Amino acid sequence: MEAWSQFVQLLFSGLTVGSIYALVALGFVITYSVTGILNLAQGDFAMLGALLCMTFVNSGMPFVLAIGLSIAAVMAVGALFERLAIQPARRSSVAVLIIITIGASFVFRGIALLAWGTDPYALRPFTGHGALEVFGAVIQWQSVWAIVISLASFAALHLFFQRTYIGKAVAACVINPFAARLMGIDIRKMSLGAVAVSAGLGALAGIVIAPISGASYDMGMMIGLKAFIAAVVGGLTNAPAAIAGAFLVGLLESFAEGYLSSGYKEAISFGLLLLVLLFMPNGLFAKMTGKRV
Amino acid sequence: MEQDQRMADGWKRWLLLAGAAVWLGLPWLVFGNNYVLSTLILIGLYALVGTGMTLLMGYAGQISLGQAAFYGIGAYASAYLTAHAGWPAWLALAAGAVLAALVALVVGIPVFRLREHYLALATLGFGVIMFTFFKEWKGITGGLNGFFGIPPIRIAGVPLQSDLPFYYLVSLFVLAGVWFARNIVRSRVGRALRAIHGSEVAANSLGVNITKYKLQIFMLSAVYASIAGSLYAHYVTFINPDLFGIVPSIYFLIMVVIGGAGSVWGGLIGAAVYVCLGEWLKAVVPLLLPDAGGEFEIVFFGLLLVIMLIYMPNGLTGVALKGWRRFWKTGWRRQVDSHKARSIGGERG
Amino acid sequence: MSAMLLEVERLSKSFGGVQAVQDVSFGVAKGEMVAVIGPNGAGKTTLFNMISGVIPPTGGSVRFQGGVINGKKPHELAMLGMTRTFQNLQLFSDMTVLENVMVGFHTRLTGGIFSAGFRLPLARREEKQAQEQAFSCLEQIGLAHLAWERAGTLPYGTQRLVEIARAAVSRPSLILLDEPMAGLNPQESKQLVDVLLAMREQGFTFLFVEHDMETVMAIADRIVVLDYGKKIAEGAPEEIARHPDVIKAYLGEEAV
Amino acid sequence: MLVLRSVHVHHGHLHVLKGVDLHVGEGEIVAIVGANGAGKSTLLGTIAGVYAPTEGEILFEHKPLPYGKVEHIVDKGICLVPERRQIFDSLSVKDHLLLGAYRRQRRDRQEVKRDYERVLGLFPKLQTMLDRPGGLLSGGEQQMLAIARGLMARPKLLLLDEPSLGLAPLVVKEVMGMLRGLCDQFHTAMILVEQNVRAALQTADYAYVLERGAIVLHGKAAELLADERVAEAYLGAADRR
Amino acid sequence: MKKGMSRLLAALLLMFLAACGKTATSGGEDEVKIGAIFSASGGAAPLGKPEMETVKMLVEQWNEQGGMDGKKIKLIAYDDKSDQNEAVLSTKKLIEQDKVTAIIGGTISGNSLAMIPQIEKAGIPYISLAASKQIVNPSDGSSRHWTFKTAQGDNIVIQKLLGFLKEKGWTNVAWLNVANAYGTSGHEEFKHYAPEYGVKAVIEEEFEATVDDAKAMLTRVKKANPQAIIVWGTAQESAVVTKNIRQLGIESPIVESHGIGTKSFIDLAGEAANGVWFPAGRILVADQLPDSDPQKETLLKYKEQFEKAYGYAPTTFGGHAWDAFHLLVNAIKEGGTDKEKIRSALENTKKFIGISGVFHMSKDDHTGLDADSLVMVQIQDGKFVLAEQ
Repeated sequence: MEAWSQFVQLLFSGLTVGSIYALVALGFVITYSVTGILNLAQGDFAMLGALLCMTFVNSGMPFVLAIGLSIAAVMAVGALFERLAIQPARRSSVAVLIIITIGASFVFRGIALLAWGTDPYALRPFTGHGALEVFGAVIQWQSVWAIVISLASFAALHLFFQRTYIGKAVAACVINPFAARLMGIDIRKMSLGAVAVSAGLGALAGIVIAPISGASYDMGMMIGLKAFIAAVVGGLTNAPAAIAGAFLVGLLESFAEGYLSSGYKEAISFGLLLLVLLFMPNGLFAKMTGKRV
Repeated sequence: MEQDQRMADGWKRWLLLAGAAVWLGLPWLVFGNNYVLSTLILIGLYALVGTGMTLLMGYAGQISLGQAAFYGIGAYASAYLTAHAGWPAWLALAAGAVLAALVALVVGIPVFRLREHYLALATLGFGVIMFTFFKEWKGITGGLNGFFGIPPIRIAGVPLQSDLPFYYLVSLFVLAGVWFARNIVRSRVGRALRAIHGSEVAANSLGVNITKYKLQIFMLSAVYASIAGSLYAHYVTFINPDLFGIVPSIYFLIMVVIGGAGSVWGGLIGAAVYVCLGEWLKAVVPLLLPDAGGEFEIVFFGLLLVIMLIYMPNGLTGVALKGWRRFWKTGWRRQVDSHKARSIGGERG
Repeated sequence: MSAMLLEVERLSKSFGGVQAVQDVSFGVAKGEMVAVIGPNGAGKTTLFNMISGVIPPTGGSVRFQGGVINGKKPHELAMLGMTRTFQNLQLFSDMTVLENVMVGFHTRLTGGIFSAGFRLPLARREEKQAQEQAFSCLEQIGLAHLAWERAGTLPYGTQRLVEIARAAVSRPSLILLDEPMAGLNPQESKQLVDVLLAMREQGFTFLFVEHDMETVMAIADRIVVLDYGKKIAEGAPEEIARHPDVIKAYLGEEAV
Repeated sequence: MLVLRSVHVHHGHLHVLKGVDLHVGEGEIVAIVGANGAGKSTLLGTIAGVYAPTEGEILFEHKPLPYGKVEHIVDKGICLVPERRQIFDSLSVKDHLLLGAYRRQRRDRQEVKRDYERVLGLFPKLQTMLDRPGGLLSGGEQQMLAIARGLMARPKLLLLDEPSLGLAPLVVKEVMGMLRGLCDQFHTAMILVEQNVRAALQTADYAYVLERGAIVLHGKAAELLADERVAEAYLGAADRR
Repeated sequence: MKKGMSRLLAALLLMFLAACGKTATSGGEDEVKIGAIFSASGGAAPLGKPEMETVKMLVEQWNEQGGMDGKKIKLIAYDDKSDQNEAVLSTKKLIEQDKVTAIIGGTISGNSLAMIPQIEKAGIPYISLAASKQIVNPSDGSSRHWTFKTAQGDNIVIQKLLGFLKEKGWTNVAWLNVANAYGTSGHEEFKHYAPEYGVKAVIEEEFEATVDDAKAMLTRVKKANPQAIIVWGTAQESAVVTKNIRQLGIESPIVESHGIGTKSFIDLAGEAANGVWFPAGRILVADQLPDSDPQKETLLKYKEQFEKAYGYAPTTFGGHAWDAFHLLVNAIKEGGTDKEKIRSALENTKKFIGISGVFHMSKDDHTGLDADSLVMVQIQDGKFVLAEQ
């Protein structure tokens, strides 16, 4: 019984963390699919979202409004970033593009330092501090929120791509940018939209995780890197697979931590990254779905 | 032919000599100022890593986001072998280099099947895994508490404990490293590498074994990094894993990209600009904003980086090279060329 | 057949069920100049890529100088004496013309990373040898005056010549040319034709793919025609020009 | 309707089009034929705004075309059906058609709907496979889809790049046979770039022969069909040298 | 455009060179130069920032009050951004270029350890603010002639904590530490001293500084059923772990490290913070101290001044800087600007009442603090409450 409850506990821990990775990974995939750029500043959007939301809430704004406003603000930042840093350098080499996003990440982190300092901040959970008990395992409501929100975001995006006209236009851009251009679809606008939406997803991830782990100016890097692994494990252009990858990474970390030791947690997830890259460079789920976005 | 060749190379040789003179003479300009010296030493160590990386990135066209791991291998090999196993520093340095090359070989064989973003990610993963080893393998690395009490390096039994001799030692290594890299670039191997960068299929069809050369250069760049790491360990005498994580790897990459991977000097110039930029921001930012702390420097640094890369994607040496070429073309070089052409023809005819 | 330098036997390639090349056989004798022609999508490039080791065939074999070379990598083929040029110019554009040609001499040199790095006598000797060979090769083609220009800055036609010099400098026994005339203006293509003819005089053997029928007719000893992945004709230029299947393949069937 | 006056195009160092003059009248089908590498696709790409001319001018309905943005050219009523069809593998046939009308989707939804019905009426085969992903269609079906998608933009001028490429002879006949009907029904002028010379010349009203980036011959399609010089352009008759 | 760029570039390069080669400006006779290196930004900024601010405030006060013997103090402070290389470079800059009389700083142990070889070589009085005992008692026996420190070493904190556990009778405990230098150093001291106090770890675990959810690890802790749980980390990660412990329904008492003594821990951990014990410097509970406490007056004064200047409560780290500054100033008063004299004055400091405790330096003890310099604090209703005496 106790083993069972430990298992359930680890499962939920993994799912919670996985859902955060999933939101950020989704952003990676969208940006990469549409622009071909791996945005290493993706994790910093989560940081900006969390800290902005915290500030808005503390200034007395209603919670829902604060969330919406901070997501909108981060989307604006993302759009600005796309116009000022990514567009002008689109034709550069991979190394240069990677470093540009790293440079942007420095800027975001530096600005956050100026605005909020180094102290970690707390954000209140969406719905109280209570917890849920399942098979003897304890699950915070915020964890449930995290999982629900990430799945809901995915569902929303999926619907967006499958059911809406504009979503299909984006999909067309991803599949065949040349043909999409010939149809009069403005790729630059799509790229702007993609980065902005990715930024919004990142912000949402940050807002969801902040009540669990707190928010500080340097939280972006690790979230970003882990989400990165998730995206690669899933296959960089495949959104459902990236989400599966995110949950896989989350669960793997959680079980490794629960049953083995936590010292090698990082090595385990990056080891997974290497294995996937070497043996299945298109991602673990490339064959299973075979479909992009 | 010989004569003209000499004429053309003579200029460059003078330039080189002048550069070397400045480099060796610098400490006398700042005599006694160990701060400037140690800045220069640090530049030199970074430059060594960077030179290896320019070969890898600029000439073999491969990206590495895990180079600090090799830097760390050198540092820890030197630290452990000298402090705990009692080896002489030079032997430890060589052992570290061999170890780094071996690791590069083992990692390189699978990893170099990947390209671009995927390669970058794989090397990043390698870097993180090595960092975990440095952190967790406490028996050898001392874990997160760090490794201290590393003995100084000795030349003919005399320990190098002050900055001036160390500066000369490092600068010798840098010069040798750049010389070695330059020689490679101007050889069959270097041409093959540049050919790979230009077009893999074409290079391959002309008999260049791409995998072999990529691996060799990756190993060589690992050796460069490892030697720099060894020297660093003996210089500061205290190391901890944070120096060899992914953040330093990213900094190395930044240096090389700033300097421009298209020239073997890119590593040195990138390191110099990177370090000076940091020191300069430290001096300038407080003048502009008296109350600003280090965070302003980070913002400025990030902005500069982005702007620089947008406008100079080939780095500083790329810009310099462009200017140099223009000068080269319009100036006396053309005359030399026609001379040269005639004389080679003459020799044959 | 064993006198042939290159023998292609029932070579096939399919990509996911689509037969790009099907049972193609022909040979190239030493000193010969053989052209492969065919309408767009006929499988010429696939055939070429299989011979030059870029992609593995799904059936059949390629023999070069008597030995089977299926599955060999391009660099191994180069070592055996087979080099090629590319349809969309694969010049190393940041290197000088001379350096480009010197890369072509790669197979004739042995120096490795250490002899190069330490500038050992071997490396210096080889460097000099490579430079002289490359230069004399450029001279023969009439490009010596451009030796120190960056390859990427030259006119297209000149780049093509450089590419051929690069492929020829190691004196390989067979050179594959992938659409050598593509994108050249009349003078340039005439210059190139002259160069190729002169090289044939010197004993070079060529296999080439070409669309410019004028050139093909003018310089090929023998022509192999592909259509829909199959060989539909082979013979001397005059025969090919009158071959009904060839005319049909090029101008299309009577429509509607 | 469309006039090109000594248009030059460079790809880097490559001088692809060397002063092309061309004229397309209202409701006309103009064929451009020529060997591979003659610059046909570049010519179409230039008209569609993918490439910018380095010299010369292009007038569409007496006004110069705006360069730099393909979508503006689509707005003017020119649509390119690209070589090799360029189908979106995972999108359904229906989505393809709707995306074809991307630029006017928001403006006149009703009309798009009408056009959708009309286009499907023309391609009954597509009607039966509306939900199938484009990647699963056969070559001929994909070509029809590509043309149908192009028509959805309601172009005044449709540019067709090698619609017969990679299709079996029977299918080529089918596709070519259709073009004339489309031209009449939609009042659309067409430029048809083809390698399959006979098929093209039998379909078109007027034709240009492009050789190495320049027009070497032009005239009524039917006349060119009989002209020996056309065959020469392809087979480079040996006696000409 | 291109030309503009290259000109801009040239200008920038010139400025770099100028900045790099900037030569020393010699100070006047009427001032004493003190060098300082803090990690005011980067990972250790929560520690380093109050240190920097404390010293800046003290220097200002000191100079307003006329300095010492008419000499003003000139503070030259650098931010090492929590980076070891920066710390080493700044040390050299202070010694060689700024030619300071003494140096305080080195917020974290790693940076201090990297600075020490330069300092010992140059022979300059140095007071570190970091905790590792290696700073003053290196295990490799290298020289620490010039090096002092003002933070209680982890050995002292651990002894305080173990004493507390023994007193409470919680001898079977779970040990959890953050996976960084701070955590592992605490862990080593714990392993070293625990047997002495009869305390046994039934389970020992590490967690990442970036931990989001430690429940996975805590399920194992729960199984081990300890009498008390020790969480050794700094505010953010400890808060996550603390919350998770309570969320899992583990009711064992939680004892943590002195690293959580900030308001943000209480904010982050919320309800779960209540009841947590930890050893801390007296500054945290200054106003609750009995009047008989010799430090009380000093503490309250510092607290008031700091809060007035910066608007937030001083931390123990700021306190280390306060101590270092005053120890140094006292030594300079006594020894003038002669470095060896300052050093020996430092070494002979007795009964100095500081923020971190009452210092008794000696040749063998360059810290001068013992376990009595700490008190146990409990968090109750979101407040720090003095738990003993």
